[in-house]
Amino acid sequence: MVASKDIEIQFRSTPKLLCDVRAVIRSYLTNHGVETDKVQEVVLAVDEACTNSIRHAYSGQDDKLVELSLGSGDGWIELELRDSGVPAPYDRIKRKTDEAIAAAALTPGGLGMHLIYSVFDDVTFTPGETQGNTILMRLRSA
Amino acid sequence: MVASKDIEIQFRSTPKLLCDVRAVIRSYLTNHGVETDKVQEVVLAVDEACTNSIRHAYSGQDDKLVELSLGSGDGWIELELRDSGVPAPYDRIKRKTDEAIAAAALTPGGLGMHLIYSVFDDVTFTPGETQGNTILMRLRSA
Amino acid sequence: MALELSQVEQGNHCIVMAKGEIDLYSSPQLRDAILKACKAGKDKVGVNLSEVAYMDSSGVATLVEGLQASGGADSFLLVAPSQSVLKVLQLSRLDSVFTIVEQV
Amino acid sequence: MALELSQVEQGNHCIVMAKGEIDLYSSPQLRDAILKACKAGKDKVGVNLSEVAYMDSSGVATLVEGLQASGGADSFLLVAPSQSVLKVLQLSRLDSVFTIVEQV
Ligand SMILES: Nc1ncnc2c1ncn2[C@@H]1O[C@H](COP(=O)(O)OP(=O)(O)O)[C@@H](O)[C@H]1O
Ligand SMILES: Nc1ncnc2c1ncn2[C@@H]1O[C@H](COP(=O)(O)OP(=O)(O)O)[C@@H](O)[C@H]1O
Repeated sequence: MVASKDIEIQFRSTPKLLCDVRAVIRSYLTNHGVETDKVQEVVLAVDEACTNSIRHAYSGQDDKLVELSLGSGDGWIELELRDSGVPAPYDRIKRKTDEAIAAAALTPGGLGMHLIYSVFDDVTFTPGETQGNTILMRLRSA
Repeated sequence: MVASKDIEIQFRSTPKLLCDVRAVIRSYLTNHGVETDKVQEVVLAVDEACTNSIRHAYSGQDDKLVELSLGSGDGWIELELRDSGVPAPYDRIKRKTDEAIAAAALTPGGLGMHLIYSVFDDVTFTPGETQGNTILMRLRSA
Repeated sequence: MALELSQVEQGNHCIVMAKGEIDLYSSPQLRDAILKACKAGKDKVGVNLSEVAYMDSSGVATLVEGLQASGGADSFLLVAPSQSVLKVLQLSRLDSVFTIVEQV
Repeated sequence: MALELSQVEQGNHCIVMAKGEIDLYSSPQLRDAILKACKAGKDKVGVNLSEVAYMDSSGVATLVEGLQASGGADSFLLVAPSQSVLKVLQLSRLDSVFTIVEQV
Protein backbone atom coordinates (compact mmCIF):
# COMPACT_ATOMS: atom_id res chain seq x y z
CA MET A 1 0.00 0.00 0.00
CA VAL A 2 1.07 3.52 -0.68
CA ALA A 3 -1.54 5.33 1.44
CA SER A 4 -1.23 5.22 5.22
CA LYS A 5 -2.97 2.18 6.64
CA ASP A 6 -5.94 2.79 8.94
CA ILE A 7 -7.48 -0.63 9.45
CA GLU A 8 -6.47 -4.21 8.83
CA ILE A 9 -9.03 -7.00 9.03
CA GLN A 10 -7.93 -10.61 9.16
CA PHE A 11 -10.75 -13.09 8.79
CA ARG A 12 -11.22 -16.80 8.57
CA SER A 13 -11.83 -18.01 5.00
CA THR A 14 -15.50 -18.77 5.50
CA PRO A 15 -18.36 -17.21 3.49
CA LYS A 16 -20.16 -16.71 6.80
CA LEU A 17 -17.95 -13.73 7.66
CA LEU A 18 -18.19 -11.90 4.32
CA CYS A 19 -21.16 -9.93 5.59
CA ASP A 20 -19.13 -8.53 8.51
CA VAL A 21 -16.28 -7.62 6.18
CA ARG A 22 -18.72 -5.78 3.91
CA ALA A 23 -20.01 -3.85 6.93
CA VAL A 24 -16.61 -2.41 7.75
CA ILE A 25 -15.79 -1.57 4.11
CA ARG A 26 -19.17 0.16 3.74
CA SER A 27 -18.59 2.17 6.91
CA TYR A 28 -15.01 3.15 6.02
CA LEU A 29 -15.91 4.36 2.53
CA THR A 30 -18.98 6.26 3.71
CA ASN A 31 -16.90 7.98 6.41
CA HIS A 32 -14.38 8.89 3.73
CA GLY A 33 -17.00 10.75 1.72
CA VAL A 34 -17.56 8.18 -1.04
CA GLU A 35 -21.07 8.46 -2.50
CA THR A 36 -23.65 5.78 -1.72
CA ASP A 37 -23.76 4.44 -5.29
CA LYS A 38 -20.01 4.10 -5.50
CA VAL A 39 -19.87 2.57 -2.01
CA GLN A 40 -22.24 -0.16 -3.22
CA GLU A 41 -20.08 -0.92 -6.24
CA VAL A 42 -16.84 -1.00 -4.26
CA VAL A 43 -18.35 -3.25 -1.59
CA LEU A 44 -19.52 -5.60 -4.35
CA ALA A 45 -16.14 -5.67 -6.06
CA VAL A 46 -14.16 -6.29 -2.86
CA ASP A 47 -16.65 -8.97 -1.83
CA GLU A 48 -15.98 -10.67 -5.19
CA ALA A 49 -12.25 -10.53 -4.49
CA CYS A 50 -12.76 -12.06 -1.02
CA THR A 51 -15.02 -14.71 -2.53
CA ASN A 52 -12.26 -15.55 -5.03
CA SER A 53 -9.72 -16.03 -2.24
CA ILE A 54 -12.09 -18.41 -0.47
CA ARG A 55 -13.20 -20.34 -3.57
CA HIS A 56 -10.12 -20.33 -5.76
CA ALA A 57 -7.05 -19.71 -3.59
CA TYR A 58 -8.29 -21.89 -0.71
CA SER A 59 -10.68 -24.19 -2.67
CA GLY A 60 -13.32 -23.57 -0.03
CA GLN A 61 -11.23 -24.57 3.02
CA ASP A 62 -12.68 -22.47 5.81
CA ASP A 63 -9.77 -22.41 8.26
CA LYS A 64 -7.35 -20.23 6.28
CA LEU A 65 -6.72 -16.51 6.66
CA VAL A 66 -7.75 -13.63 4.38
CA GLU A 67 -6.42 -10.13 5.12
CA LEU A 68 -7.81 -6.81 4.02
CA SER A 69 -6.12 -3.46 4.65
CA LEU A 70 -7.89 -0.13 4.33
CA GLY A 71 -6.01 3.11 4.01
CA SER A 72 -6.20 6.58 2.55
CA GLY A 73 -4.04 9.54 1.75
CA ASP A 74 -2.73 11.65 -1.12
CA GLY A 75 -6.13 11.71 -2.80
CA TRP A 76 -6.50 7.93 -2.86
CA ILE A 77 -8.45 5.34 -0.92
CA GLU A 78 -6.69 1.98 -1.03
CA LEU A 79 -7.90 -1.51 -0.25
CA GLU A 80 -5.42 -4.36 -0.31
CA LEU A 81 -6.54 -7.97 -0.10
CA ARG A 82 -4.14 -10.82 0.62
CA ASP A 83 -4.53 -14.57 0.80
CA SER A 84 -1.87 -17.25 1.16
CA GLY A 85 -3.50 -19.87 -1.05
CA VAL A 86 -2.90 -21.03 -4.62
CA PRO A 87 -1.70 -18.16 -6.84
CA ALA A 88 -4.11 -17.15 -9.60
CA PRO A 89 -3.10 -18.09 -13.17
CA TYR A 90 -2.08 -14.84 -14.81
CA ASP A 91 -4.30 -15.21 -17.87
CA ARG A 92 -7.41 -15.59 -15.70
CA ILE A 93 -6.91 -12.34 -13.86
CA LYS A 94 -5.68 -9.95 -16.51
CA ARG A 95 -7.94 -7.15 -17.67
CA LYS A 96 -10.12 -8.34 -20.55
CA THR A 97 -10.83 -6.48 -23.76
CA ASP A 98 -14.37 -5.26 -24.38
CA GLU A 99 -14.86 -7.95 -27.04
CA ALA A 100 -13.83 -10.72 -24.69
CA ILE A 101 -16.24 -9.36 -22.08
CA ALA A 102 -19.12 -9.18 -24.55
CA ALA A 103 -18.42 -12.74 -25.74
CA ALA A 104 -18.44 -14.06 -22.19
CA ALA A 105 -21.44 -12.01 -21.09
CA LEU A 106 -24.02 -14.75 -21.11
CA THR A 107 -22.13 -17.26 -19.02
CA PRO A 108 -22.20 -16.87 -15.29
CA GLY A 109 -18.70 -16.78 -13.81
CA GLY A 110 -15.79 -14.61 -14.79
CA LEU A 111 -17.70 -11.61 -13.49
CA GLY A 112 -15.58 -10.90 -10.43
CA MET A 113 -12.38 -9.68 -12.08
CA HIS A 114 -14.40 -7.64 -14.59
CA LEU A 115 -16.17 -5.90 -11.72
CA ILE A 116 -12.95 -5.23 -9.87
CA TYR A 117 -11.35 -3.67 -12.94
CA SER A 118 -14.40 -1.54 -13.74
CA VAL A 119 -15.09 -0.21 -10.24
CA PHE A 120 -11.57 0.86 -9.26
CA ASP A 121 -9.36 3.53 -10.80
CA ASP A 122 -6.27 1.39 -10.44
CA VAL A 123 -5.88 -2.36 -9.82
CA THR A 124 -2.70 -4.38 -9.33
CA PHE A 125 -3.18 -8.13 -8.97
CA THR A 126 0.05 -9.84 -7.89
CA PRO A 127 -0.15 -13.63 -7.66
CA GLY A 128 2.75 -14.99 -5.56
CA GLU A 129 5.57 -16.98 -7.19
CA THR A 130 4.61 -20.13 -5.34
CA GLN A 131 1.97 -19.06 -2.86
CA GLY A 132 -0.61 -16.39 -2.18
CA ASN A 133 -2.26 -13.47 -3.93
CA THR A 134 -2.24 -9.73 -3.33
CA ILE A 135 -4.72 -7.38 -4.97
CA LEU A 136 -4.26 -3.67 -4.50
CA MET A 137 -7.44 -1.79 -5.42
CA ARG A 138 -7.26 2.01 -5.55
CA LEU A 139 -9.95 4.62 -5.75
CA ARG A 140 -9.49 8.34 -6.34
CA SER A 141 -11.09 10.13 -3.41
CA ALA A 142 -13.00 13.39 -3.44
CA MET B 1 -9.39 -16.22 23.78
CA VAL B 2 -11.01 -19.56 24.38
CA ALA B 3 -13.50 -19.55 21.50
CA SER B 4 -12.20 -19.99 17.96
CA LYS B 5 -11.22 -16.69 16.43
CA ASP B 6 -13.18 -15.53 13.38
CA ILE B 7 -12.04 -11.96 12.79
CA GLU B 8 -9.25 -9.76 14.01
CA ILE B 9 -9.33 -6.02 13.41
CA GLN B 10 -6.24 -3.91 13.89
CA PHE B 11 -6.87 -0.20 13.75
CA ARG B 12 -4.94 2.99 14.21
CA SER B 13 -5.60 4.66 17.57
CA THR B 14 -7.69 7.50 16.19
CA PRO B 15 -11.30 8.25 17.22
CA LYS B 16 -12.06 8.67 13.52
CA LEU B 17 -12.07 4.90 13.01
CA LEU B 18 -14.27 3.95 15.98
CA CYS B 19 -17.34 4.16 13.77
CA ASP B 20 -15.96 1.52 11.39
CA VAL B 21 -15.04 -0.74 14.30
CA ARG B 22 -18.57 -0.44 15.66
CA ALA B 23 -19.93 -1.41 12.23
CA VAL B 24 -18.11 -4.74 12.21
CA ILE B 25 -19.00 -5.55 15.83
CA ARG B 26 -22.65 -4.74 15.12
CA SER B 27 -22.64 -6.97 12.05
CA TYR B 28 -20.86 -9.88 13.75
CA LEU B 29 -23.19 -9.92 16.75
CA THR B 30 -26.32 -9.60 14.63
CA ASN B 31 -25.17 -12.48 12.43
CA HIS B 32 -24.58 -14.51 15.58
CA GLY B 33 -28.19 -14.14 16.64
CA VAL B 34 -27.73 -11.53 19.38
CA GLU B 35 -30.88 -9.42 19.83
CA THR B 36 -30.89 -5.81 18.66
CA ASP B 37 -31.08 -4.36 22.18
CA LYS B 38 -28.17 -6.42 23.41
CA VAL B 39 -26.18 -5.64 20.24
CA GLN B 40 -26.54 -1.93 21.03
CA GLU B 41 -25.28 -2.41 24.57
CA VAL B 42 -22.33 -4.54 23.54
CA VAL B 43 -21.33 -2.10 20.79
CA LEU B 44 -21.45 0.71 23.34
CA ALA B 45 -19.37 -1.18 25.91
CA VAL B 46 -16.69 -2.24 23.40
CA ASP B 47 -16.57 1.29 22.01
CA GLU B 48 -15.91 2.52 25.58
CA ALA B 49 -13.07 0.02 25.88
CA CYS B 50 -11.58 1.20 22.55
CA THR B 51 -11.99 4.80 23.66
CA ASN B 52 -10.09 3.97 26.87
CA SER B 53 -7.19 2.49 24.89
CA ILE B 54 -6.98 5.65 22.81
CA ARG B 55 -7.42 8.12 25.67
CA HIS B 56 -5.73 6.41 28.59
CA ALA B 57 -3.28 3.82 27.24
CA TYR B 58 -2.09 6.00 24.36
CA SER B 59 -2.91 9.47 25.83
CA GLY B 60 -4.54 10.38 22.54
CA GLN B 61 -1.59 9.57 20.26
CA ASP B 62 -3.23 8.57 17.00
CA ASP B 63 -0.48 6.47 15.41
CA LYS B 64 -0.58 3.46 17.73
CA LEU B 65 -2.34 0.15 17.19
CA VAL B 66 -5.49 -1.23 18.82
CA GLU B 67 -6.49 -4.84 18.14
CA LEU B 68 -9.88 -6.45 18.51
CA SER B 69 -10.54 -10.16 18.04
CA LEU B 70 -14.01 -11.62 17.56
CA GLY B 71 -14.73 -15.27 18.07
CA SER B 72 -17.42 -17.70 19.09
CA GLY B 73 -17.89 -21.28 20.15
CA ASP B 74 -19.01 -23.47 23.05
CA GLY B 75 -21.98 -21.23 23.75
CA TRP B 76 -19.91 -18.06 24.07
CA ILE B 77 -19.22 -15.02 21.93
CA GLU B 78 -15.87 -13.50 22.82
CA LEU B 79 -14.37 -10.10 22.10
CA GLU B 80 -10.80 -9.42 23.07
CA LEU B 81 -9.30 -5.95 22.91
CA ARG B 82 -5.59 -5.29 23.13
CA ASP B 83 -3.48 -2.17 23.21
CA SER B 84 0.26 -1.78 23.83
CA GLY B 85 0.10 1.48 25.76
CA VAL B 86 0.33 2.35 29.46
CA PRO B 87 -1.15 -0.41 31.62
CA ALA B 88 -4.30 0.56 33.56
CA PRO B 89 -3.91 1.00 37.35
CA TYR B 90 -5.61 -2.02 38.86
CA ASP B 91 -7.83 -0.04 41.25
CA ARG B 92 -9.30 1.98 38.38
CA ILE B 93 -10.49 -1.04 36.44
CA LYS B 94 -11.75 -3.42 39.09
CA ARG B 95 -15.47 -4.08 39.33
CA LYS B 96 -17.08 -1.52 41.64
CA THR B 97 -19.59 -2.23 44.37
CA ASP B 98 -23.13 -0.90 43.93
CA GLU B 99 -22.51 1.73 46.60
CA ALA B 100 -19.39 3.01 44.88
CA ILE B 101 -21.33 3.22 41.61
CA ALA B 102 -24.21 5.13 43.20
CA ALA B 103 -21.79 7.55 44.85
CA ALA B 104 -20.04 8.26 41.56
CA ALA B 105 -23.25 8.43 39.54
CA LEU B 106 -23.46 12.17 39.11
CA THR B 107 -19.95 12.76 37.86
CA PRO B 108 -19.25 12.14 34.23
CA GLY B 109 -16.35 9.75 33.69
CA GLY B 110 -15.83 6.34 35.22
CA LEU B 111 -18.76 5.09 33.18
CA GLY B 112 -16.85 2.92 30.73
CA MET B 113 -15.69 0.14 33.03
CA HIS B 114 -19.11 0.05 34.71
CA LEU B 115 -20.75 -0.44 31.33
CA ILE B 116 -18.31 -3.15 30.33
CA TYR B 117 -18.91 -5.08 33.55
CA SER B 118 -22.69 -4.73 33.33
CA VAL B 119 -23.11 -5.68 29.66
CA PHE B 120 -20.93 -8.81 29.54
CA ASP B 121 -21.38 -12.11 31.36
CA ASP B 122 -17.68 -12.40 32.02
CA VAL B 123 -14.89 -9.80 31.87
CA THR B 124 -11.15 -10.26 32.44
CA PHE B 125 -9.07 -7.09 32.32
CA THR B 126 -5.34 -7.87 32.31
CA PRO B 127 -3.06 -4.83 32.39
CA GLY B 128 0.47 -5.79 31.29
CA GLU B 129 3.36 -5.85 33.78
CA THR B 130 5.10 -2.98 32.06
CA GLN B 131 3.15 -2.40 28.86
CA GLY B 132 -0.24 -2.90 27.27
CA ASN B 133 -3.74 -3.98 28.24
CA THR B 134 -5.89 -6.95 27.32
CA ILE B 135 -9.62 -7.07 28.01
CA LEU B 136 -11.47 -10.30 27.34
CA MET B 137 -15.22 -9.68 27.19
CA ARG B 138 -17.49 -12.73 27.01
CA LEU B 139 -21.15 -13.07 26.24
CA ARG B 140 -23.29 -16.19 26.56
CA SER B 141 -24.81 -16.85 23.16
CA ALA B 142 -28.27 -18.19 22.36
CA MET C 1 -27.95 -9.58 7.87
CA ALA C 2 -29.01 -13.13 7.10
CA LEU C 3 -31.20 -14.22 4.18
CA GLU C 4 -34.83 -15.02 4.95
CA LEU C 5 -36.72 -17.13 2.43
CA SER C 6 -40.35 -18.13 2.11
CA GLN C 7 -42.60 -19.59 -0.58
CA VAL C 8 -45.93 -18.15 -1.70
CA GLU C 9 -48.31 -19.71 -4.25
CA GLN C 10 -50.33 -17.25 -6.29
CA GLY C 11 -52.53 -18.47 -9.16
CA ASN C 12 -50.27 -20.34 -11.57
CA HIS C 13 -47.13 -18.86 -9.97
CA CYS C 14 -44.90 -20.19 -7.25
CA ILE C 15 -42.98 -17.26 -5.75
CA VAL C 16 -39.84 -17.39 -3.63
CA MET C 17 -39.77 -14.34 -1.35
CA ALA C 18 -36.19 -13.35 -0.49
CA LYS C 19 -35.23 -10.83 2.17
CA GLY C 20 -31.72 -9.83 3.26
CA GLU C 21 -28.32 -10.35 1.66
CA ILE C 22 -27.43 -12.88 -1.05
CA ASP C 23 -23.74 -13.81 -1.10
CA LEU C 24 -21.48 -16.86 -1.22
CA TYR C 25 -22.81 -17.84 2.21
CA SER C 26 -26.52 -17.52 1.58
CA SER C 27 -26.86 -18.27 -2.15
CA PRO C 28 -27.00 -22.07 -1.58
CA GLN C 29 -30.13 -21.44 0.53
CA LEU C 30 -31.63 -19.41 -2.32
CA ARG C 31 -30.72 -22.20 -4.74
CA ASP C 32 -32.58 -24.78 -2.62
CA ALA C 33 -35.61 -22.51 -2.34
CA ILE C 34 -35.73 -21.95 -6.12
CA LEU C 35 -35.34 -25.66 -6.93
CA LYS C 36 -38.14 -26.44 -4.47
CA ALA C 37 -40.37 -23.83 -6.14
CA CYS C 38 -39.60 -25.41 -9.54
CA LYS C 39 -41.06 -28.66 -8.22
CA ALA C 40 -44.25 -27.06 -6.91
CA GLY C 41 -46.09 -27.93 -10.12
CA LYS C 42 -46.97 -24.36 -11.13
CA ASP C 43 -46.54 -22.89 -14.65
CA LYS C 44 -44.21 -20.16 -13.55
CA VAL C 45 -41.58 -19.64 -10.89
CA GLY C 46 -40.87 -16.16 -9.54
CA VAL C 47 -38.23 -14.80 -7.21
CA ASN C 48 -39.28 -11.68 -5.38
CA LEU C 49 -36.14 -9.61 -4.83
CA SER C 50 -37.71 -6.38 -3.58
CA GLU C 51 -36.22 -6.75 -0.11
CA VAL C 52 -32.78 -7.91 -1.12
CA ALA C 53 -30.37 -5.26 0.13
CA TYR C 54 -27.28 -6.89 -1.35
CA MET C 55 -26.52 -9.49 -4.03
CA ASP C 56 -23.17 -10.59 -5.45
CA SER C 57 -22.21 -12.71 -8.45
CA SER C 58 -22.89 -15.96 -6.63
CA GLY C 59 -26.47 -14.72 -6.40
CA VAL C 60 -26.47 -13.94 -10.13
CA ALA C 61 -25.15 -17.43 -10.86
CA THR C 62 -27.90 -18.92 -8.69
CA LEU C 63 -30.57 -17.01 -10.60
CA VAL C 64 -29.10 -18.21 -13.92
CA GLU C 65 -29.28 -21.74 -12.58
CA GLY C 66 -32.92 -21.17 -11.61
CA LEU C 67 -33.63 -19.86 -15.12
CA GLN C 68 -32.24 -23.08 -16.56
CA ALA C 69 -33.94 -25.38 -14.04
CA SER C 70 -37.36 -23.81 -14.59
CA GLY C 71 -37.22 -24.09 -18.38
CA GLY C 72 -36.27 -20.56 -19.49
CA ALA C 73 -37.21 -16.92 -19.43
CA ASP C 74 -40.92 -17.55 -20.14
CA SER C 75 -41.37 -19.52 -16.97
CA PHE C 76 -38.88 -17.79 -14.65
CA LEU C 77 -39.57 -14.29 -13.39
CA LEU C 78 -37.60 -11.84 -11.30
CA VAL C 79 -40.20 -9.89 -9.35
CA ALA C 80 -39.62 -6.26 -8.30
CA PRO C 81 -35.83 -6.47 -7.95
CA SER C 82 -34.38 -3.84 -5.61
CA GLN C 83 -32.14 -1.12 -6.97
CA SER C 84 -29.00 -2.93 -5.78
CA VAL C 85 -30.07 -6.22 -7.41
CA LEU C 86 -30.80 -4.41 -10.69
CA LYS C 87 -27.36 -2.86 -10.56
CA VAL C 88 -25.60 -6.23 -10.22
CA LEU C 89 -27.67 -7.66 -13.07
CA GLN C 90 -26.68 -4.68 -15.22
CA LEU C 91 -23.01 -4.88 -14.24
CA SER C 92 -23.05 -8.56 -15.19
CA ARG C 93 -24.87 -7.69 -18.44
CA LEU C 94 -27.48 -10.30 -17.61
CA ASP C 95 -30.45 -7.97 -17.11
CA SER C 96 -31.75 -8.67 -20.62
CA VAL C 97 -31.58 -12.43 -20.12
CA PHE C 98 -34.15 -12.41 -17.35
CA THR C 99 -37.83 -11.56 -17.46
CA ILE C 100 -38.21 -8.77 -14.93
CA VAL C 101 -41.70 -7.83 -13.75
CA GLU C 102 -42.86 -5.30 -11.19
CA GLN C 103 -45.56 -7.59 -9.81
CA VAL C 104 -47.37 -10.87 -10.49
CA MET D 1 -21.98 7.95 9.77
CA ALA D 2 -20.74 11.42 10.60
CA LEU D 3 -22.43 13.89 12.91
CA GLU D 4 -24.40 16.73 11.30
CA LEU D 5 -25.15 19.76 13.45
CA SER D 6 -27.26 22.84 12.90
CA GLN D 7 -28.72 25.62 15.03
CA VAL D 8 -32.37 26.69 15.09
CA GLU D 9 -33.81 29.62 17.06
CA GLN D 10 -37.37 29.15 18.24
CA GLY D 11 -38.98 31.77 20.52
CA ASN D 12 -36.79 32.02 23.61
CA HIS D 13 -34.99 28.77 22.77
CA CYS D 14 -31.80 28.14 20.88
CA ILE D 15 -31.82 24.54 19.68
CA VAL D 16 -28.87 22.46 18.46
CA MET D 17 -30.12 19.85 15.99
CA ALA D 18 -27.87 16.76 16.01
CA LYS D 19 -28.03 13.95 13.46
CA GLY D 20 -25.76 10.91 13.25
CA GLU D 21 -23.38 9.32 15.74
CA ILE D 22 -21.86 10.99 18.80
CA ASP D 23 -18.59 9.41 19.90
CA LEU D 24 -15.05 10.38 20.90
CA TYR D 25 -14.51 11.65 17.35
CA SER D 26 -17.62 13.77 16.96
CA SER D 27 -18.37 14.93 20.53
CA PRO D 28 -15.95 17.90 20.30
CA GLN D 29 -18.09 19.16 17.40
CA LEU D 30 -21.22 18.80 19.53
CA ARG D 31 -19.45 20.62 22.37
CA ASP D 32 -18.66 23.58 20.10
CA ALA D 33 -22.24 23.68 18.82
CA ILE D 34 -23.67 23.68 22.36
CA LEU D 35 -21.29 26.40 23.59
CA LYS D 36 -22.20 28.50 20.57
CA ALA D 37 -25.91 28.04 21.35
CA CYS D 38 -25.25 29.11 24.96
CA LYS D 39 -23.96 32.40 23.61
CA ALA D 40 -26.96 33.05 21.36
CA GLY D 41 -28.61 35.17 24.06
CA LYS D 42 -31.75 33.02 24.44
CA ASP D 43 -33.27 31.96 27.80
CA LYS D 44 -32.96 28.26 27.09
CA VAL D 45 -30.65 25.97 25.19
CA GLY D 46 -31.95 22.70 23.76
CA VAL D 47 -30.23 19.78 22.08
CA ASN D 48 -32.47 17.85 19.73
CA LEU D 49 -31.30 14.22 19.84
CA SER D 50 -34.15 12.59 17.93
CA GLU D 51 -31.91 11.63 15.01
CA VAL D 52 -28.91 10.48 16.99
CA ALA D 53 -28.45 6.80 16.16
CA TYR D 54 -25.57 6.27 18.56
CA MET D 55 -24.10 8.06 21.56
CA ASP D 56 -21.33 6.96 23.92
CA SER D 57 -20.10 8.27 27.27
CA SER D 58 -18.07 11.06 25.65
CA GLY D 59 -21.43 12.31 24.37
CA VAL D 60 -22.90 12.06 27.87
CA ALA D 61 -19.93 14.00 29.28
CA THR D 62 -20.46 16.67 26.60
CA LEU D 63 -24.13 17.03 27.54
CA VAL D 64 -23.17 17.35 31.24
CA GLU D 65 -20.76 20.08 30.23
CA GLY D 66 -23.54 21.82 28.30
CA LEU D 67 -25.79 21.59 31.36
CA GLN D 68 -23.15 23.35 33.42
CA ALA D 69 -22.30 25.95 30.78
CA SER D 70 -25.94 26.92 30.26
CA GLY D 71 -26.66 27.39 33.96
CA GLY D 72 -28.45 24.17 34.94
CA ALA D 73 -31.41 21.92 34.27
CA ASP D 74 -33.92 24.78 34.03
CA SER D 75 -32.18 26.31 31.07
CA PHE D 76 -30.80 23.20 29.33
CA LEU D 77 -33.17 20.79 27.60
CA LEU D 78 -32.69 17.47 25.87
CA VAL D 79 -35.30 17.40 23.14
CA ALA D 80 -36.87 14.13 21.94
CA PRO D 81 -33.86 11.90 22.62
CA SER D 82 -33.81 8.75 20.49
CA GLN D 83 -34.21 5.35 22.11
CA SER D 84 -30.46 4.69 21.98
CA VAL D 85 -29.64 8.05 23.57
CA LEU D 86 -32.16 7.41 26.35
CA LYS D 87 -30.55 4.04 26.98
CA VAL D 88 -27.07 5.53 27.43
CA LEU D 89 -28.45 8.19 29.79
CA GLN D 90 -30.14 5.45 31.82
CA LEU D 91 -27.05 3.24 31.85
CA SER D 92 -25.04 6.21 33.10
CA ARG D 93 -27.80 6.98 35.67
CA LEU D 94 -27.89 10.55 34.45
CA ASP D 95 -31.39 10.53 32.95
CA SER D 96 -32.83 12.22 36.06
CA VAL D 97 -30.22 14.97 35.98
CA PHE D 98 -31.40 16.31 32.64
CA THR D 99 -34.67 17.95 31.70
CA ILE D 100 -36.01 15.81 28.90
CA VAL D 101 -38.86 17.14 26.77
CA GLU D 102 -40.62 15.68 23.76
CA GLN D 103 -40.84 19.02 21.94
CA VAL D 104 -40.28 22.74 22.43
N1 LIG E 1 -7.57 -14.97 -5.05
C1 LIG E 1 -7.49 -15.83 -6.09
N2 LIG E 1 -6.80 -16.97 -5.97
C2 LIG E 1 -6.69 -17.84 -7.00
N3 LIG E 1 -7.28 -17.66 -8.20
C3 LIG E 1 -7.98 -16.53 -8.38
C4 LIG E 1 -8.13 -15.57 -7.35
N4 LIG E 1 -8.87 -14.56 -7.85
C5 LIG E 1 -9.18 -14.88 -9.11
N5 LIG E 1 -8.64 -16.08 -9.46
C6 LIG E 1 -8.73 -16.75 -10.78
O1 LIG E 1 -9.33 -15.85 -11.70
C7 LIG E 1 -10.49 -16.44 -12.29
C8 LIG E 1 -11.51 -15.38 -12.63
O2 LIG E 1 -12.14 -14.88 -11.46
P1 LIG E 1 -13.55 -14.17 -11.55
O3 LIG E 1 -13.49 -13.16 -12.64
O4 LIG E 1 -13.91 -13.67 -10.20
O5 LIG E 1 -14.57 -15.29 -12.01
P2 LIG E 1 -15.03 -16.64 -11.30
O6 LIG E 1 -14.65 -16.55 -9.87
O7 LIG E 1 -16.49 -16.69 -11.50
O8 LIG E 1 -14.30 -17.73 -12.04
C9 LIG E 1 -10.94 -17.49 -11.32
O9 LIG E 1 -11.69 -18.50 -11.93
C10 LIG E 1 -9.61 -17.98 -10.76
O10 LIG E 1 -9.03 -18.93 -11.63
N1 LIG F 1 -6.99 0.58 28.09
C1 LIG F 1 -6.67 1.29 29.19
N2 LIG F 1 -5.41 1.76 29.38
C2 LIG F 1 -5.08 2.48 30.45
N3 LIG F 1 -5.93 2.79 31.44
C3 LIG F 1 -7.21 2.37 31.33
C4 LIG F 1 -7.65 1.62 30.21
N4 LIG F 1 -8.95 1.35 30.39
C5 LIG F 1 -9.31 1.91 31.55
N5 LIG F 1 -8.27 2.53 32.13
C6 LIG F 1 -8.25 3.23 33.43
O1 LIG F 1 -9.48 2.99 34.09
C7 LIG F 1 -10.13 4.23 34.39
C8 LIG F 1 -11.64 4.07 34.35
O2 LIG F 1 -12.09 3.97 33.02
P1 LIG F 1 -13.61 4.29 32.66
O3 LIG F 1 -14.49 3.57 33.63
O4 LIG F 1 -13.83 4.00 31.24
O5 LIG F 1 -13.77 5.85 32.95
P2 LIG F 1 -13.09 7.12 32.28
O6 LIG F 1 -12.49 6.67 30.96
O7 LIG F 1 -14.21 8.07 32.07
O8 LIG F 1 -12.06 7.58 33.27
C9 LIG F 1 -9.57 5.24 33.44
O9 LIG F 1 -9.65 6.55 33.92
C10 LIG F 1 -8.12 4.75 33.30
O10 LIG F 1 -7.34 5.19 34.38
